[in-house]
Amino acid sequence: MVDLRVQIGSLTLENPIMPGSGTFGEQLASVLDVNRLGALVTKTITADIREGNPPPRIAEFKDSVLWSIGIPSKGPVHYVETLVPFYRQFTPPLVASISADTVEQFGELAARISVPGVKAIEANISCPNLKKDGNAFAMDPEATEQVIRAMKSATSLPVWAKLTPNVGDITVLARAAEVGGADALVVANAMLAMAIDIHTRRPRLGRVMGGLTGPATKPVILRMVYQCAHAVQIPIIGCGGVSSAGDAIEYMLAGATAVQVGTASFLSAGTMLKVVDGLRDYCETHHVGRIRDLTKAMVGPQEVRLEDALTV
Amino acid sequence: MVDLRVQIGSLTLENPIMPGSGTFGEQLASVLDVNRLGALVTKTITADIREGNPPPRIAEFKDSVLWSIGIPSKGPVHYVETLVPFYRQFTPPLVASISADTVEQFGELAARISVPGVKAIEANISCPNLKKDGNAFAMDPEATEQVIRAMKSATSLPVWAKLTPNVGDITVLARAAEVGGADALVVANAMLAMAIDIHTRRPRLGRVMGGLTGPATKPVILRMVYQCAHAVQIPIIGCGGVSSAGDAIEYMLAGATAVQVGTASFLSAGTMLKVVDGLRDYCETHHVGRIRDLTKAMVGPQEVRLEDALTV
Amino acid sequence: MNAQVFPISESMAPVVSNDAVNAEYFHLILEASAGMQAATPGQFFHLRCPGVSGESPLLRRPMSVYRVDRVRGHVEFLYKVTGAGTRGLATLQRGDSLDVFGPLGRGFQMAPETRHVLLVARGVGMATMAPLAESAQAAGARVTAILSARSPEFLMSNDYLKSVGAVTRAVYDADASSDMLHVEAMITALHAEQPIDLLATCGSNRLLQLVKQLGARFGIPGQVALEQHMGCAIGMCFCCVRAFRTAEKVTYRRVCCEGPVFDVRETLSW
Amino acid sequence: MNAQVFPISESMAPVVSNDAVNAEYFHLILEASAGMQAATPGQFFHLRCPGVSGESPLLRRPMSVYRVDRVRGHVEFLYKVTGAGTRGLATLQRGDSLDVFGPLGRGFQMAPETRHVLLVARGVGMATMAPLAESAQAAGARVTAILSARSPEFLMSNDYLKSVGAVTRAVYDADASSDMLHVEAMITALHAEQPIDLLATCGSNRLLQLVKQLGARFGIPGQVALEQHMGCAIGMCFCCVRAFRTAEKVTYRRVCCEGPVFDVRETLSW
Ligand SMILES: Cc1cc2nc3c(=O)[nH]c(=O)nc-3n(C[C@H](O)[C@H](O)[C@H](O)COP(=O)(O)OP(=O)(O)OC[C@H]3O[C@@H](n4cnc5c(N)ncnc54)[C@H](O)[C@@H]3O)c2cc1C
Ligand SMILES: Cc1cc2nc3c(=O)[nH]c(=O)nc-3n(C[C@H](O)[C@H](O)[C@H](O)COP(=O)(O)OP(=O)(O)OC[C@H]3O[C@@H](n4cnc5c(N)ncnc54)[C@H](O)[C@@H]3O)c2cc1C
Ligand SMILES: Cc1cc2nc3c(=O)[nH]c(=O)nc-3n(C[C@H](O)[C@H](O)[C@H](O)COP(=O)(O)O)c2cc1C
Ligand SMILES: Cc1cc2nc3c(=O)[nH]c(=O)nc-3n(C[C@H](O)[C@H](O)[C@H](O)COP(=O)(O)O)c2cc1C
Ligand code: FES
Ligand code: FES
Repeated sequence: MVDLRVQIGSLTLENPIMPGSGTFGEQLASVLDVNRLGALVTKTITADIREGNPPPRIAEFKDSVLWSIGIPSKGPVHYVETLVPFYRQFTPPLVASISADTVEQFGELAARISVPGVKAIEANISCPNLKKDGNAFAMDPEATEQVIRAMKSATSLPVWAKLTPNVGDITVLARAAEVGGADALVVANAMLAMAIDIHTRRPRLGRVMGGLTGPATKPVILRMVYQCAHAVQIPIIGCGGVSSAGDAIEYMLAGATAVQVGTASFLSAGTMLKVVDGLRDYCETHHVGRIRDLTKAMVGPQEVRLEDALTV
Repeated sequence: MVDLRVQIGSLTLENPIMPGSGTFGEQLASVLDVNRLGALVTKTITADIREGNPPPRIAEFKDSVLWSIGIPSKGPVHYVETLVPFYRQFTPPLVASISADTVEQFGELAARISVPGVKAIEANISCPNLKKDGNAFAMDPEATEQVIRAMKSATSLPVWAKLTPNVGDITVLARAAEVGGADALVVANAMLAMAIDIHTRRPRLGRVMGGLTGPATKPVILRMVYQCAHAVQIPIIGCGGVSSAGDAIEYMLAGATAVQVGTASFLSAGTMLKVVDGLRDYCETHHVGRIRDLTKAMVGPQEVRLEDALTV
Repeated sequence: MNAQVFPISESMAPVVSNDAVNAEYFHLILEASAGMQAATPGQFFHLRCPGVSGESPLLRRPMSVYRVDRVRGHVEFLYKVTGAGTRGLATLQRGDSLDVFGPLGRGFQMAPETRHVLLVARGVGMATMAPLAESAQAAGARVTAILSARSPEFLMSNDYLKSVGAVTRAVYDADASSDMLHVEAMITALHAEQPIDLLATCGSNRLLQLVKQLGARFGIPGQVALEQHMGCAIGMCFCCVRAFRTAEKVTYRRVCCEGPVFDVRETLSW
Repeated sequence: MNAQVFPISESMAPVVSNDAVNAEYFHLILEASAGMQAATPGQFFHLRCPGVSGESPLLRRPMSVYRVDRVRGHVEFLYKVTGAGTRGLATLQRGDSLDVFGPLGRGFQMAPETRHVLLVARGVGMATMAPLAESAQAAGARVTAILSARSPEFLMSNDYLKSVGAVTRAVYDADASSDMLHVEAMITALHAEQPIDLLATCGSNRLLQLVKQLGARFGIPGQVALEQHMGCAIGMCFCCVRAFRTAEKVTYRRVCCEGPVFDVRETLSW
């Protein structure tokens, strides 16, 4: 029997697989047994009610998808009164994702949704910081640290910082979140991208730029997970382009403790369960008793250095 | 007759298509008529002689390729005495790409290769700055500006700054290069990425991390070209994932004046010529007399804003 | 481990046939599980389209149920070849299997006392409403269908609609009979003949506007099946929204789960 | 516009046949242009492999020429199915076309006065050397080939080599005849019988080491065909390097253009 459990700070997950925020919903319970997931991460909410971005909201590429959804949000009251009770019927821990326009509002919203039933809060800091020229919080180490600190002092729940990949050196942001008190990092959100229809000459998204997700992003995000795993002590949740158990294992070897699945659930709703099954198979085949032993278990390259070659 | 000529500063190119540095060589003259290209950009050289990175140097994905080549370099003497004379038989302007470990060395190398036959110098600043913790020059606006300034004062040739996509806000770097005196920007180099073989648990590249290139990178780099085109006045050369005329046009609509083709030339050696032909066809079909009119010609999104919808 | 039954499922459905109907349209018949056969009129499936020469599309493609044949255990689709996905669909042959996800969405809502249903559609839009014709007929309602097309060779589903007992009227661009004023006059006359108590439309913005007007004028409910590009098709990704007008405000709704069939009164034109 | 002729070209070559040789290997025969037929022994082509169920590989795959049949105008390949690319190749059928790029690389170099060529290879390695057997024979040299394999059913090219006049000797793991000491003794005996003046090998690091030793001992040139993962296959990308020892230093060389055939003395083992 393979032990699939992993530990994200104080939270024990039955297995390392969970949905990425915004790619999961109550509806999935009509399709599969959500109790088999490691955690349930809900769509980001904001304190205010929002409609989200104008369509078109999606453009498709060969191996990735470009989205401009924005954050359609029904606000914290709906979350606490409708969603939290709904998810109480399931066993995996519920992780709420929140976003806000200012550091203070992140703290306030974290406090408002810290209700029984919510087991951790993920901070979606990839949104614009209205007090700082609208640059994303997650592109700015100072703002990242402040947001996490504000949330940590507003709630006793674990706080996960979801970083953006649209940065230079991601370890700077990872460390800022750790210093701010984050219990875990989610690495990472979608990559800022765009596309133009050459016949109409219009952008293919209503808001011109959007977030790129899906398999093609994996090599870049994997590199970021690897870098972060060498920069911080807190657990890392890999997120970007996972669609098979092999992808999840790659993330774990690079340093992730758990893994989120996004776009792949849209291509096949059962992806997450297939990944869980595949993890078990891999562990059995490779005689891995505890999946947590895969975290950061990459070994060095089999290099043919010229220097070494000399001695052959 | 479509006018395919474009202007990169003082340099007129017969058409906007040229190879990305490191994806072209003398060998291509054995396969196709290189005189039909807009410019000839050679592999980056350094002042010293280098062997490059240990193998494995390549890993393949569905829609992109990961490379760890390093900069195998035969140095400036070989460049000036062998390559420059070789390329003199061809009509398109020769663009030399250089790299160095320090700001000063960038200037010195630029001076050494400013010989008749070289028409512009591309600064590959995606390499580590040895005087600044080994972070890439192109991740640091100050270093970017200094490199370009050093080169500009060392040579009278046009200097193109090739930016790295591994940054947060690319416009900061674009402006730094412009302030430093760059005559054009190349946006952008490869994306830092990695991959792990889950069976051996080893990285798939000898140097663990490498540069991701190919079609899958296009939406991200296109977004960067668009951002840069709104941030600087100098011409932009788009580079990333171009494999068809449609891709090149997308880059031009986003703000590029010319376009570099890399990986796609490996998949089919004749790609660049196919792109040139396709540009001509597009212009004929869409009644574009001068291809330069496509630069930055993207029109706004056909938004269905909720506010507007109210008035319907 | 658990005997839970899920209303929506992903399954591999064997292809019974996949024949070209004309130069642009194909008729696909799949062997269907009981779950698939539970599809109601206006619902759709999300299809993983096979690739053609390596251009296998990443996203699934939404496709309305054209017919549920509960006798043979089939679900049928009628589709137009437009891009990579539908080109891939067109390569399917008897013996292949298609990965289908569904049934999905909120279909047409017909009150039990409905006596006369009018369907008005253009092109492949009729595919979406064909099951409504069949079920309305089965529920004892009269069904009249106005089919609008460029010219007679592009007429869709006429025979099938007749076979389920609908009275069909074709209108064409070629002879200007598809003109809105003419269609309006037809509907008005039909309503005079026997009061229409459900108007349903699909596939044309101009027909939608007409149905909206006439619905308001005669005080009868109108429903429209809308389309939008989709990601998840089950309401999770919010990419399939269109703008709607409610009593209080203008708001986005998800076509995949709040629709694809909507009350015409709340639709906006665009 | 211009009448330039390029020595390397990309062309669509019609498939004449593509038959399984055993459980792992296929023999592909293509109709070849004059340019393709100009391939010399040891050269290779870079093949765009078709996709299987949407997994069409992005990069091309290098494949040695197994035979140039100038009478029929064919170029032939012998390949082992290992991954996505070769799985795709295996789906090719007569009537299909394959996008081939080449001929590429620096092949075997045989001095005109060569009288006795010894080929020693394992598995599909012999595919690469088959053309050398044919051309050495045609140039009047005697050709002896030692084929190493797991067991008789995995023996490759034996008949073909015989047909071009080579004397073949098979050695197997199954009966331990492929043991290096045994192979060494065989080569020593062959050399005693008629001096070998060219040793060529491919496909096994242990055979390479043996050829290297014997070449040094007998003072005869040895050549080896090496493999490495490739990008461009024409020397531009520098991804296909292996480490070599020259008089002065250890250096990387590109397998695609400085090889794939190298002097064994400069090779390193790894
Ligand atoms: C609920 C619903 C029911 C539908 N029923 C039918 C039907 O019964 N018969 C039929 O022929 N067509 C129907 N369509 C339209 C059908 O989904 C599109 O024609 C199809 O997705 C086109 O895919 P493609 O790859 O061939 O074209 P492409 O244009 O290459 O598609 C590119 C992308 O745009 C999306 N797309 C393009 N057109 C549409 C569209 N009209 N609606 C939604 N997404 C689109 C595709 O799904 C894909 O993601 C329906 C659409 C919806 C939303
Ligand atoms: C010059 C040369 C000549 C060759 N001649 C033959 C031949 O005649 N017959 C034959 O069966 N094989 C030959 N090979 C090996 C052949 O290229 C590989 O078996 C093939 O590329 C595997 O591709 P794949 O997609 O099936 O396997 P995968 O393992 O899925 O390939 C993944 C990637 O690794 C590369 N790769 C894997 N193995 C090799 C290898 N051994 N050499 C180079 N690249 C590799 C592939 O090209 C691809 O990019 C030759 C290789 C070289 C370099
Ligand atoms: C439709 C969609 C909506 C998303 N919404 C959110 C969101 O509300 N909050 C958030 O933090 N991430 C959001 N994401 C990002 C995902 O959680 C995830 O980071 C991203 O999709 C990358 O993973 P993937 O490649 O597996 O899809 C969204 C992604 C998609 C595709
Ligand atoms: C094999 C290889 C070698 C490269 N070498 C260099 C180099 O020496 N200097 C440089 O500036 N860019 C180099 N690049 C980056 C390319 O010029 C180009 O920026 C990148 O490949 C993205 O374009 P593409 O997606 O069209 O390949 C190299 C790329 C590849 C694939
Ligand atoms: S398609 Fe995902 S919400 Fe409708
Ligand atoms: S494969 Fe590109 S240099 Fe050899």
